[in-house]
Amino acid sequence: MNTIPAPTIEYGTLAPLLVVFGAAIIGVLVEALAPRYLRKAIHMPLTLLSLAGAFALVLVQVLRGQVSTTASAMGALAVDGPSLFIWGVILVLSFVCVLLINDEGHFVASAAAVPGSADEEQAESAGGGHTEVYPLVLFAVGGMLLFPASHDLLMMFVALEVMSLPLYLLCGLARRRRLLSQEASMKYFLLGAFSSAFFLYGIAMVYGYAGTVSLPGVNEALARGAALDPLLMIGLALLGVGLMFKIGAAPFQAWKPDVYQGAPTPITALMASGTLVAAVGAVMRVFWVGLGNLDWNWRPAIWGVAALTMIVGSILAITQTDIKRMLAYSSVAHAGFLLVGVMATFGTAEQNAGSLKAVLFYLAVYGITTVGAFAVVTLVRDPGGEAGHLSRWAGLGKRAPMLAGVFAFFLLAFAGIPLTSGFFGKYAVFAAALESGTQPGDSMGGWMAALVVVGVVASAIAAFFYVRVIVLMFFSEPSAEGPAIAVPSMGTVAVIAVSLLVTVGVGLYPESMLGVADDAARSLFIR
Amino acid sequence: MESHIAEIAQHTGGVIGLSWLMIAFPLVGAFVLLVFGRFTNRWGHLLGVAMSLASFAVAVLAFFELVGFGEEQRRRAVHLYEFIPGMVDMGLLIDPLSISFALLITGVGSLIHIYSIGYMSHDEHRRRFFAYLNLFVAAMLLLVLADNYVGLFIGWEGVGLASYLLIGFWQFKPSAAVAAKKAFVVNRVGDFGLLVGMFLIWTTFGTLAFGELQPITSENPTTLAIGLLLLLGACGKSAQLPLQSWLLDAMEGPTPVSALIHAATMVTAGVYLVVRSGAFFFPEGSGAALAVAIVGAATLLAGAIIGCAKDDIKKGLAGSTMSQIGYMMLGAGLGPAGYAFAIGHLITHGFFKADLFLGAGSVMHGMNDEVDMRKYGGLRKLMPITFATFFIGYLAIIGFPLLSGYFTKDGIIETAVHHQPILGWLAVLGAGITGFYMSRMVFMTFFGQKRWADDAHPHESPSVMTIPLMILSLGALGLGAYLVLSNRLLLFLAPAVGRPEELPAFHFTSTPGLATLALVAVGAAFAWMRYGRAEVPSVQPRGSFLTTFARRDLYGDALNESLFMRPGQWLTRLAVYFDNRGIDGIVNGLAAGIGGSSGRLRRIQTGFARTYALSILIGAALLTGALLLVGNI
Amino acid sequence: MTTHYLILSGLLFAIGAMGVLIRRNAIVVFMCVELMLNACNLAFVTFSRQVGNLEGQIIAFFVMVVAAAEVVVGLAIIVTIFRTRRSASVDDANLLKY
Amino acid sequence: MSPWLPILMAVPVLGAIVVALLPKGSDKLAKQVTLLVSLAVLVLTGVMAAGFKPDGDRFQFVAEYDWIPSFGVKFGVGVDGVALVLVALSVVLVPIVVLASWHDADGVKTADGTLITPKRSVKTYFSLLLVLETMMIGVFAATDIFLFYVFFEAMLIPMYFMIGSYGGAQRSYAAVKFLLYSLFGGLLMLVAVIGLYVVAGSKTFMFPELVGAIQDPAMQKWLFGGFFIAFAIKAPLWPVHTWLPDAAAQAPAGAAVLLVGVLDKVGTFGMLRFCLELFPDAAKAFTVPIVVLAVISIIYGAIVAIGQTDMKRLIAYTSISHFGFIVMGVFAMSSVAQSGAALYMVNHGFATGALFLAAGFLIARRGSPFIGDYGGVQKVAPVLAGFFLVAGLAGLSLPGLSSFVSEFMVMIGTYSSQAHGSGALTAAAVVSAVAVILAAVYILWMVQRTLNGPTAEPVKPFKDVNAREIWVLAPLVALIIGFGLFPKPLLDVINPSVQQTLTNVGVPTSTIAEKGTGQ
Repeated sequence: MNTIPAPTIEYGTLAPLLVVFGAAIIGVLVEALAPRYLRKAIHMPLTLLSLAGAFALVLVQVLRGQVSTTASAMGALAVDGPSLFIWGVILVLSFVCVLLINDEGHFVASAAAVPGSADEEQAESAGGGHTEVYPLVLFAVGGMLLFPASHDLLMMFVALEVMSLPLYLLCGLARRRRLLSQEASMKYFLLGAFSSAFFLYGIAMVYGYAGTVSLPGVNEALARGAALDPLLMIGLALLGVGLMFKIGAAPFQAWKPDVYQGAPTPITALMASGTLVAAVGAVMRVFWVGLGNLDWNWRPAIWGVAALTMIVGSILAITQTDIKRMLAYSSVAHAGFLLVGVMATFGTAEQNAGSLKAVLFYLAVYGITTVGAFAVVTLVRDPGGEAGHLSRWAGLGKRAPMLAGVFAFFLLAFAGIPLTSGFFGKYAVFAAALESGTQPGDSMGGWMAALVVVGVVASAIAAFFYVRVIVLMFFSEPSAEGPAIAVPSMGTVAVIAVSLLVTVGVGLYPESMLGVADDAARSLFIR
Repeated sequence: MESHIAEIAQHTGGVIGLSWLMIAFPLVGAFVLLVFGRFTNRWGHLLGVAMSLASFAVAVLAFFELVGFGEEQRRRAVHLYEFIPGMVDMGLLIDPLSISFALLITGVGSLIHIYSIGYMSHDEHRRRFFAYLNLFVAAMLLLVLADNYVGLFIGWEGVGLASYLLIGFWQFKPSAAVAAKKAFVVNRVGDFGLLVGMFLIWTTFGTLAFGELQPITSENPTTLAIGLLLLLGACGKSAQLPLQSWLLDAMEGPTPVSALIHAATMVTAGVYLVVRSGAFFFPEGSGAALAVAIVGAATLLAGAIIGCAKDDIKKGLAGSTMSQIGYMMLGAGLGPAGYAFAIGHLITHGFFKADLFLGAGSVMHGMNDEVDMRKYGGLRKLMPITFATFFIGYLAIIGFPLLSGYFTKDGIIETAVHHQPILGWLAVLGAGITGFYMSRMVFMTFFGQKRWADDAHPHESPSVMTIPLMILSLGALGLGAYLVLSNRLLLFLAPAVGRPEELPAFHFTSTPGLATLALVAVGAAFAWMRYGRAEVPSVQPRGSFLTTFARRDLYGDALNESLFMRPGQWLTRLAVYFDNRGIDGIVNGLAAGIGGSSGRLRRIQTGFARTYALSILIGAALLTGALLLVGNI
Repeated sequence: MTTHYLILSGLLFAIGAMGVLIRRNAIVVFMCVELMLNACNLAFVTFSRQVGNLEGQIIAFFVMVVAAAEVVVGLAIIVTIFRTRRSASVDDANLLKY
Repeated sequence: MSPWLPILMAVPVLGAIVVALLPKGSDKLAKQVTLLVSLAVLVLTGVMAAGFKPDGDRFQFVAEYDWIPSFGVKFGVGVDGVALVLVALSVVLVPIVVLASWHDADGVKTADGTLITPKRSVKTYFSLLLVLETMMIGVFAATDIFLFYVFFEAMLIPMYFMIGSYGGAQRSYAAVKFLLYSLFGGLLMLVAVIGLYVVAGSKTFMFPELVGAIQDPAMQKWLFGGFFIAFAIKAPLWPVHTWLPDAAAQAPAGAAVLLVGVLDKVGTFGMLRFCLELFPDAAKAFTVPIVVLAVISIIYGAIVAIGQTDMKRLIAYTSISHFGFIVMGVFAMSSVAQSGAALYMVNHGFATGALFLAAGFLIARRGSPFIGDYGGVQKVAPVLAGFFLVAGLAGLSLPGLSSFVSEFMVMIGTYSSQAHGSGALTAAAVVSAVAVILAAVYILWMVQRTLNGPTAEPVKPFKDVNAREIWVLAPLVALIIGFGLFPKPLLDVINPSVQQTLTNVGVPTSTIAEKGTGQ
């Protein structure tokens, strides 16, 4: 009679996760039990508190120096330095996104109601909006936390779904332009499900090769296995498809513009920041931890993906006419830049920590700038909702100089102009990539330099469309009846202010953020 | 020891030590007049004259101090300051050559300043005129006094600037503006030569100071190249072929300007340059010297021919100036033997040509600024002083015996016949032509019937104008004899430019001299027949092919236009087109290309979810393929 | 012989993928995705047998649960969009493009 | 550690913050504060420069603070002679530009009252100007290459806004072109900067420590390329020059002065300091092709300038020609030419500054940059015409004016350079000397058509210069004439650092005058 050994769960280490998920479940209960008029009043503090609490718990772990060096939860999760850093970033990003979400008017009162029908009017008049947004966001955030911390592929798949499913729904909840929102939701869902099937099949292949889905286990199997099994290669490719889809790398980027454009802007902000951070974290973990011994095989392929992503993202963004769509393509391009960092692996742990630091830093600064940019987008409104079309932004610099100035600053940060945080992010990954290319005996040397040059060219092209928006805002005469500038709520003001402060502050003195990223990266991923 | 050039001695005290004041006085004058502008309107011209006279006074004192030194001590260097550290020290070289020029410049310059008080009295911008004149004097003095090529060049361009400003003084006339620009640009062609010449001097000898260059006796390719480049510079400034075309147009400037700059001083700068560099780059009998002589001979003929056909009195005189400077260049191309005559002619020419120009100005002053000689005639009675002084100048320039021009020009001709017979005889021919065109000018202006318009009231000029004329005509009378007889000038200049192996003696009855006189007489007689005795038509007759040739300045402008200006304009247009469409076209095309590909690529994003799924599938296939491929390598 | 199962699994996966590409009806497309997931399950179970541990089988159960959750979310989305557009064709939803 | 340079950099940026925070409607105060701040910086720089010892250490007033230890980046500043004169150039030009731009943002009216540019934010303009000043000082003073790069790129932004917001009709096209061109070059340089750091492996960006760090010739060439392309775009060198005429023509005159007078100098300064000293072998290997490009720039810029119809474009093309001279001097590998090039950077700033500003005053009166719209200005505004003429003469390098000395030194130094045999460089110098003729053509052709001739009808109501405009132009003209006659103070400062550069490049420099070999 075999007894099943009781699993050991490191509650202290996993506390941030538990807090978020717990709050999410409480949120569901609130939806079920609390009266409609009370729900928001309960949800908002609950959500914010849980996120803040989780962040505090992350901080406690870091400050106490208790970063675990072994896998937790029976080898299912790895709450190592990078994970904690990513968690911290995601929690901050989602906290500010929740502040945006909290703003009135972004979400439909009743998603089920047909637009323009009596049902909708009734739901509108009942007020309150869709309060299930909050628990959905918490679930998604929980998934985001789980995703990069997964220590085995199964966990990763589950995390992927936990992260994605609420987002599919959230995308469809925009109050204005319902058709677009629903379409975004459906496309995201179908394509997400499609790609996660690939991911899953990839897991199956890898499992078939290695006999395990634990990442270190896979890596060990790779070290042992002499022959390069086609099974493994296919599995690897399919795993890659799932991950690349999530970060929106070309040629898997197609969903991004549509979804970013259609989704309610606070959710777009969450996806563009939190999801990207989580997904890149997961990519790093899979490729560095799980496939570290195979880097000679995957680096050329990722080289192509990274180059293609940067170029496609930059070029396609040029002719966009919708601000959110443009930012979506910008996000594609940035995914490419991040992949350049992902490729910067070395032989030694110390050097790897340098590359890891670069990517982590990039994620943090890019995420916060992105949220700020989308927060500005929420404020520029037409009667029918946000003024998405770029022509409506013409002359904004005269109408609302502060707002336009802040947005211009975010755009410059995206473009990587020095004295903004974005510059140091870009610098960090390019430097890491070049450094990894000059290792003795590294035949990727020239290739890495070439990739960086491609990245630089893409940056120059990308600068064009960022600059184009600035031209529109500042150098064009305002149209006769321009968009209204919504009076921002305290929350939105706070979001923009925080983003701006971080973008400026890190731009002037990146050392503090770099130091944190460095500490996080130094412990490296648990293997 | 072929060249006998004295060593340069450093000098700190005395008037020579203060010789920078010569430059400073007029410079201060120009500065005050320009900067304080309208405030100086009432007394500006007086300041200008005073500064010029002060400069003259310094020059005279410096001259006497210099003469006080022994012959071998007569090259005094005054160090001013370090200009380009390690390369050029700015300093002045006071030697017989430069002091001669300084005396001429400040002396004649002062007279012309005084004359201008009267001539420009009705011009509202008289103060500015004097500022420019002062600026010119300062620059010209720097040109001749500087002890190195860079200082010379600064003065060189400074006089170019003053010339530009003064030719274009009546800039509201488009013709004046064009003439000013043309003068400057053509001069710049010469400057190109001078500049490259300096590069070569520096590269070869490591110095640009006159005092550090060594006289040479034989030529090598480098010095030949330097010589030819300097000659190009000299041609520009001295209006020698092929860069002569600007001088005739330069007559757009007020007449005192023509007298001072385009006759007496600035245009002789080329001669100065050649003589100053003579020992270093134009040794006697060298190719470079021969080139100088050839250019001089060619120009003296060309200028004379042009002078024959001009009805504009100033242009006629301008042609004559070209021609006379041709003589000087010819002299300067003959080595130390010719230098003294060249400089002598330069000095006497300074007097008589200034006299002639100012006389012409006096005529114009009385004739409502009419310049067409066909509208003159019979003025000798109405303007007796002008006539008398002009006539002395006339006699001097045609080489009437015993007047200034006789001695100096004859010296050049004789030396030329001796050294370069062909060129020498061409110079004789030129003298004959001079006799013709100058006589023509005198007859058309002062003799014959009056042909002027009814509204003209010819009258004698005020004494502020006539007194300078009288002084100048005195110079035209006797200076030549003083300088040439007993080789006074030659011996004076010797420490600076060297002396010929045997001193020339002046023969009153040499063959070339007599031939010259004969030809001049023929020319003058011919002119009398055509313009003195015969009626002068007041409208220009068509004239023969040759006349047209001369009237068109020997087609020099036409040549320049078809060789340089039109191709230049085409080149410019082509370059602008290339820049806008070619280079910028590529840049904009690249941008448009990226934009266009973006516009096309975004069509791939069809909006159909199934297409997106297909792209994922294709991506998956590609990724798999890539990995399998890499795995198998 | 596990290879046969794997081939079957591959075929199922391919059929599912092709279905996603070919079919217009959102429900059918979604069913095809489910088919792909089940193909994965088959592969997991087969590999589990092949490599001799139970992980694959356990994973299959997880996948089923996830698939069920996906169904809930998916159907909700599809139903909403059907209510608005009166069409369940994925091709009709193409306002967002270029 | 000397606090001078950090203070110099801090004062303008603090001033910019003050100006930006002034309450609404205090435009006049904003201008006064800006002028005051820029004058204060000028005075401070003067005091600092007085303490510079030409024969002392190469870098003086050195200050080093840790900035980003993780990247090995320091906030390292210090000036050598060349940097010092360029800093001085910047701080001299800024107050002049402030005065010149006094009304540029107020909405410019022509003499007959038509509005050329509408009213725009005055405070923004002047705070941008002050921010730019900080960056200009920083870029020349940076001894840390990363810091240099940061300023090199960041400078684009205030200038971008100054062109784009305050410029002429085509301003946004010009601004974007300017930004993208420069950014592209800058990004290539970024790759090279990283490459330098990585390959040198010394974990520092400090310039003195990186001199001689790269030995591999092939690597030198790659990195040199990255730096050089960035600097060539900035300078700008043919064929990557086409952004300059657009930017300069569209920018308000003051911004154009800073753009052409200072910002572009960063390119030639960078070539002199970084391209040469960090990658001496590559620099020597590429000397001839680069000098060829420089000569093409000289002649081509001059020819295209002749054909321009727009004054500001014309001036821009003349600058392209002049930058050709500077680049030629930098790469001629002789100390005379290099000193000349460094001196040229300063002189060109004054000369072109004066020309742009005088042209700007003309344009502000007439409302048109087209030469054909003028005529006879001399008659109605003689003083302005005089300034314009002097500035133009400085532009054609008239001896006695400052640009002549530098142009002469560049040409003669190139001609006599012993590098590469002498053939190629000698020929280059001779060909470039043709530009003295072309320069006369383009300047005087413009002068003739604008100042001379009968006064055009729209020109008649022109007023002559007012006191403000005199205060703008007179100092520049004084500097042009002063340094034209007495360039020694600048050269004394420049020469030692040029010697140092050439020593690092490995060119023998016995004396400034490579005395001729004699014949």
